[in-house]
Amino acid sequence: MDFNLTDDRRMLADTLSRFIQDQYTIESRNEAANSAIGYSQDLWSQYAELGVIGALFDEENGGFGGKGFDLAVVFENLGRGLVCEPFLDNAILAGGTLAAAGNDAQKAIIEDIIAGSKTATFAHFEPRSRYSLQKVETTAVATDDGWTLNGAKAVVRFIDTADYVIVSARTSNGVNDKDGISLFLLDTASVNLNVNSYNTVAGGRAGEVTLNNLTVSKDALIGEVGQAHDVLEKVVGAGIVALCAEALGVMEAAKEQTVDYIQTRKQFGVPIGKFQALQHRMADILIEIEQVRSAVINAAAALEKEDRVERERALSAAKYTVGHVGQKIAEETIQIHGGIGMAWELPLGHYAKRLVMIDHELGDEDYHLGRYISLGKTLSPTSDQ
Amino acid sequence: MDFNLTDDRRMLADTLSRFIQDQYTIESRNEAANSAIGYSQDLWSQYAELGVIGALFDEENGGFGGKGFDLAVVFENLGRGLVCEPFLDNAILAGGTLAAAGNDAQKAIIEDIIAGSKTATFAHFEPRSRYSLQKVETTAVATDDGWTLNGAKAVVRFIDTADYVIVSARTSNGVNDKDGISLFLLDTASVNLNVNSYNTVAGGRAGEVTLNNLTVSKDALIGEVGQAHDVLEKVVGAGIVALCAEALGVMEAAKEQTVDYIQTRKQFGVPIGKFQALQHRMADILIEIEQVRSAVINAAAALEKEDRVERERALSAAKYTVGHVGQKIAEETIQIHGGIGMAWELPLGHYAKRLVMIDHELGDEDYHLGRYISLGKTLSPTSDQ
Amino acid sequence: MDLNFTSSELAFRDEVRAFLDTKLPKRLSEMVRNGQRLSKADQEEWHAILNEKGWLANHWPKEHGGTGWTAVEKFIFENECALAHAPRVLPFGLSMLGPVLIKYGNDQQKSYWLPRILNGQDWWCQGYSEPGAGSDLAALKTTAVRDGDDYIINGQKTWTTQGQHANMIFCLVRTSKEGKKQEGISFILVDMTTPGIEVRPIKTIDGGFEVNEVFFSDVRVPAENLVGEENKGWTCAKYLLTYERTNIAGVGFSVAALEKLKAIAADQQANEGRLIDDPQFAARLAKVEIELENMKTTNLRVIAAVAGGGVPGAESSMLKVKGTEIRQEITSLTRRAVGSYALPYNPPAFEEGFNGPHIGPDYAAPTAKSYFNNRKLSIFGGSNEIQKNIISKMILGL
Amino acid sequence: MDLNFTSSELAFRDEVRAFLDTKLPKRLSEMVRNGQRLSKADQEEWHAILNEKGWLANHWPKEHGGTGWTAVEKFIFENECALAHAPRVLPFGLSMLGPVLIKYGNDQQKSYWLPRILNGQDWWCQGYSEPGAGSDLAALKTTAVRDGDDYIINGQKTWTTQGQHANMIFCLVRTSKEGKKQEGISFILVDMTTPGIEVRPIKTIDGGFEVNEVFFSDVRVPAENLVGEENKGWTCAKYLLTYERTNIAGVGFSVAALEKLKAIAADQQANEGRLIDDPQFAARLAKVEIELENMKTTNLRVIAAVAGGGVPGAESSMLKVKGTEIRQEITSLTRRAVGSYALPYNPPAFEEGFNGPHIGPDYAAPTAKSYFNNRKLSIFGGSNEIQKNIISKMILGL
Repeated sequence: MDFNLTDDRRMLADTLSRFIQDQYTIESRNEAANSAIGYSQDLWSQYAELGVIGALFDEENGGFGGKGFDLAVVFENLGRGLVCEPFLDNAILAGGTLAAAGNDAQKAIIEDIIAGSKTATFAHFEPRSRYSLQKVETTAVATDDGWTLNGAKAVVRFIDTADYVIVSARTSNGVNDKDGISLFLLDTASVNLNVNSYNTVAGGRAGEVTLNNLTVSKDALIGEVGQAHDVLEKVVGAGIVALCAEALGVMEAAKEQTVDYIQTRKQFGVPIGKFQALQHRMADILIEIEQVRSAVINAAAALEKEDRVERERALSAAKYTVGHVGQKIAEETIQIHGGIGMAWELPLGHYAKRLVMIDHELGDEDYHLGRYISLGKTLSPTSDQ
Repeated sequence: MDFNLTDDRRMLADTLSRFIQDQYTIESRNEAANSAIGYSQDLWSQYAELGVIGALFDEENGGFGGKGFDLAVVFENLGRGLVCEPFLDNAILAGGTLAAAGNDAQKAIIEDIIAGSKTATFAHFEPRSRYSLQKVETTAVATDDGWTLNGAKAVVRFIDTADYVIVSARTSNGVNDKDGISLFLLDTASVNLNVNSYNTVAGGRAGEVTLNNLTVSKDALIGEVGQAHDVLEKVVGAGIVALCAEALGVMEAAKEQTVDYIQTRKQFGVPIGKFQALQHRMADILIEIEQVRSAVINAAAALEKEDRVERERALSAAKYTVGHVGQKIAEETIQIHGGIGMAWELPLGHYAKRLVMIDHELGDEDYHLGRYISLGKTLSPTSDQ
Repeated sequence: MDLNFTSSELAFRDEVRAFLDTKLPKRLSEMVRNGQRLSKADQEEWHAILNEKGWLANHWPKEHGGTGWTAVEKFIFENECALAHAPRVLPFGLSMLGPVLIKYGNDQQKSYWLPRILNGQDWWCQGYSEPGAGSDLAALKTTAVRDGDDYIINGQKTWTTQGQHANMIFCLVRTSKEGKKQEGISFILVDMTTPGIEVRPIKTIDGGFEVNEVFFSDVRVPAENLVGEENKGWTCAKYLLTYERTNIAGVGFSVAALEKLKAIAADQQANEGRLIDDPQFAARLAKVEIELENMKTTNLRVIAAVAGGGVPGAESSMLKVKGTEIRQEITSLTRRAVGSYALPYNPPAFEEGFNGPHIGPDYAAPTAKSYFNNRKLSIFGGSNEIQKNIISKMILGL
Repeated sequence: MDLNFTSSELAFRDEVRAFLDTKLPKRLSEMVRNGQRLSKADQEEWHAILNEKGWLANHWPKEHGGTGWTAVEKFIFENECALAHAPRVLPFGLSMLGPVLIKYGNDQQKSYWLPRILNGQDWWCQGYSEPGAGSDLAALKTTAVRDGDDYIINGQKTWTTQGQHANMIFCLVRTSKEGKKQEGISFILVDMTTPGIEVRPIKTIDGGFEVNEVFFSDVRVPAENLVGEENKGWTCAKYLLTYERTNIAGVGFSVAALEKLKAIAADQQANEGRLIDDPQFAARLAKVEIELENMKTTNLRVIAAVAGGGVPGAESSMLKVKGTEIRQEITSLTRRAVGSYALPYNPPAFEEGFNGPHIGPDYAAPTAKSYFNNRKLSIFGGSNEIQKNIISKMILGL
């Protein structure tokens, strides 16, 4: 049992932490996050140069990490800095899909992703699928030359600037079946996507994608026909570790900002941090964050496990914990700040917004609590530690 | 809209409140509550003389009350005094059943109940029925002379001293059907009940009743064969109003005891009531109790309503609220007291125990939340106030 | 004990409903229902409609142009307005300054300012909080120094809601530094067009502009604008803050918002069937609905106590805390209900007459904005922590 | 980052398991599992078995007869004992007094008292809290006045757990009233058979007798029983209170209790199907299970930090608060799970060898008693409020 990071990871964390601290002010972050493309392409190149993107892929795919704890280290730091650049959808979800199921030609794109020269995104969820992995209404019908896609994809992150988009579609079975889902790699420059794009509440850009008799070639298929569900579960699992670690970093920062504030803000002649009711609420926040940290560690450790139930339960437990605690901390840190916590000018509110919005990505606390319960039904009532 | 009690009810409340204050010390209450019969027969006679039992029945049945608000007024005061005498099972549930469905001969017993000369009890719930009204495994089979009963009844309150017991049994249909339940009135002196009796956690006596080929005469039947469900719902509804009002009284008393304690108890040189963390927790308790009071008012007002969904939703809402808030207040008032809150010698712990145990009678908070949701499914999504 | 309205109260409710039915412009109620931003003109339009009916100043006695309504009638009116998605009546002139002028103003002040509130000539805002004086209001530092027939005001106010639209502001200012901090405060009326006043909008986390900072540099105000005695302004301030607020629990808003939430949850699909039937979501919904059912009665009880001659005082703190918790929980569930469609941020959809394509379902657009904006409910108007201090001291005696 | 135990740690765990498998009497583990009351003899029996193996004093260094285990080994041992339903090792002599004597006792005290703790000759209890000194321990008033070679003790201690079985008590007493209240306190060992000592049991709300009041009237104690310097007892007291407590979170107890709860919920019938499948109950169960999974890792992280040379200090406050919340929630759900069978109060079922008829299912009897008894977890051993004060000051710097 060893809770220390490896030297490599510690060095990466230190480098990344320093870089973020140097590069971002809340103003420059907000400007990039709310810009027409939703992030800073300049910073993105720098992240690539620093090797941060490479840390999210394993050696086989040209990276030097890719394990649960690599993701956790990077994303916790991204969260602390409220970084809005497209790490999750581009590297973890789209890149992860290529790494997991792509053929050699498709995997070649990973190199460009790691280098920062190309970005990809992940168009799986749909207007009526909520957080379900298997509910896919978009269809792909085989033609002589390839496939014809019809359907709609919801809230596809950074679609405006993506060079590639990975689209899931049903090639057989019913709307809610695990079987029969396939994945396709589209080059956004060469297909005519119908996109209605917009900024998002906590920064970053996204769009609604409509596929209207869109034809793609045979070689767009990723992996085996109809067998995408397990790939989706795998990359979304990695996405959950990433998001949970990001949330942990956001919470840490929000806590520190709040502690700083109540140490200096005076009411009735004393710093409000001297009021016991606030002290106890801050102590609760600290305790909850430590539980979140443990949940992230559990999820990161579980990510490479073979046993599906054990792995997916740890992932759902973490996402549930993050959703549940995240809302509490967002609300409490604003409330403890009082009026100033509502001001756009302060970093705090933006951290709070990100924390709440993380619960709307890859399944919220209710979804993952339900999933944790369902997965548990396959276990005997007795569990070993 | 008038939230004042009628003069009659106010007078009753004042009389009852004074009587309880004069008669009970925590020691005498505990002695009676934990005695071999679980209450004081002497006090019971005095309650009868005061007319408190009569207030729980309407004029048609020889009483002078019987409405939701009559029950609420009486039981709130009983709760404040942590009264352990058999008001609920004897008067509200058993007496209420006779009033609702008994024939003239059976109703004649109500006079004795009001006079305090006889007591009855209510044997409906079963070892495997949990809180369900309709799950009845006990059977009654018609014979030439009457009925033969087989089955088991769980936690029948004050069965040791009851002169009568009302037993529900299935005369047709499946174990979980609303139809096919019948009620029987048994004279405990003339039937050979198999009873394993015991004291209960928050005072009062109860017992497990086994019916083993017990034969009863034809005239034991209460109401129509197989039509008991609505009667049960009606009397249990009244029981819910009574229990909720009792809980309100218990909460009020526990709150007052806690306020008194923290005003005098000093730590670090000041009364602990000066610590803001405790102040805010006490303010939360006060707010929750006011919500409980409103829930009790809503339930009492709903009790006589014709519209089943509206009535039963108000009842389930109140029992849910009482269960939810009750546990919180029991735990918080003990915690705020600290070590002394754990001492048998203080009244507080006994109030806390009663509060928690009320959630185990007539359906707990989960049961009633589920019931509230189910009942709501029959409504359109738009509700008027 | 009778929970039903009396027949005359019911008749009044019907009258209010009929009025809202015919006089509340559909354009405005649709904007409110859709969570869209109301302009100054929109709000003035609604004020004028109410004033024409004589129902604008429902907290004032009849002799000053108010309705003279009972607490129950006020509650019914405000509740029905919320249910009908009427715009909010701005409280600054009507519920805050008006009662203070009526109680503490001199005849000239009453006869000049009150009619102007009713007819919309003045748009008032509130100059109470300062950067260093929030919960601890009496710590305020803005000074007013007597100079001949004028006061010279210097300092800064903050969290001034709708101040960007206002031409008048009522302020608490420090006129003396002697004695306890409450003792040197005065209550004064200031024309915002006076030289030396600068209004800077504060952008809030939801991206909106509702509150402002107001800076005073040597602002010259006629001494006749002082309300009540010099250095006795704290009395006015307290009166204003504890002034009977029948609608502080916002029950009507919650009922309207809960209805909308249920409609959304019935439309959204969960894993198996509708979201409204999902066990976890249904439990959340039922819990807040039960809280609201209880709160309706709690609110009516407090009102009945007022109607019976009692003074709500600390009881309104109870309504504030629980009422805002309920409102916030409903906005939180509404955000939760729309799933990933809480993420898009589409400001045009917040504006009247938005015709562009909706992102996801049409009800999704304001959900996140409304959730974050409504965090203010437990902060402004005396934070819930301050309310708990009041409950602890005034009711519990701690 | 590696969450798995090392191979030597795993080997150790297997050794502990094998030991428990063969040496823990079934009679005792059944009593623990069924929530029955252990007598003094039962507890002494288990102590003797552990002492024979050399595993009784797992907080002591080897030279004094302890195990010399690492923090991880201690955790593994305590966790495995809880999972196997072993009786609790009483902490008063072993985890509290022992470390204080080892650090502050003189050679004679060490060589005399430590072996007696191990071989069971002494049963210690703790004389810390007083009626007026609970959370504010330093306010204690019990006095010890020097009289020749003795001290004369007068005063009262309370909440003395298992004091009715003890022959020895270690006390904090006031030997000086000068200076700060912490400064005049001394740490002294008292033979409970000394004339002038009276032990009165305190009945707790669950009907049990675990705690006591201890009265001192002119109790004469040899001055050689003073540990450390006169008036420096606060140092010993603090050392004892913050002494590394690897098992303060009670994870092993929670795991064992959660397993039992799941078995009960699988046996109980809800409205539709098993209770364990009821949506509301399943959600409650899953929430506490997830908290516990998180807490396992939180606990191990703190232990790893200790093993790496860190001192837990305030971190153990975190474990205490969350650990007791989890334990209490599990007992609460267990009570909830049995429905109306939480009501019967049947003391014979709490005693060993109970053969009478069970009331309802056999697991129901101790559920309510255990729920109420375990309210103590968040009160005793430094209330959770005190722990939050510590977190706030020591970690957050407030």
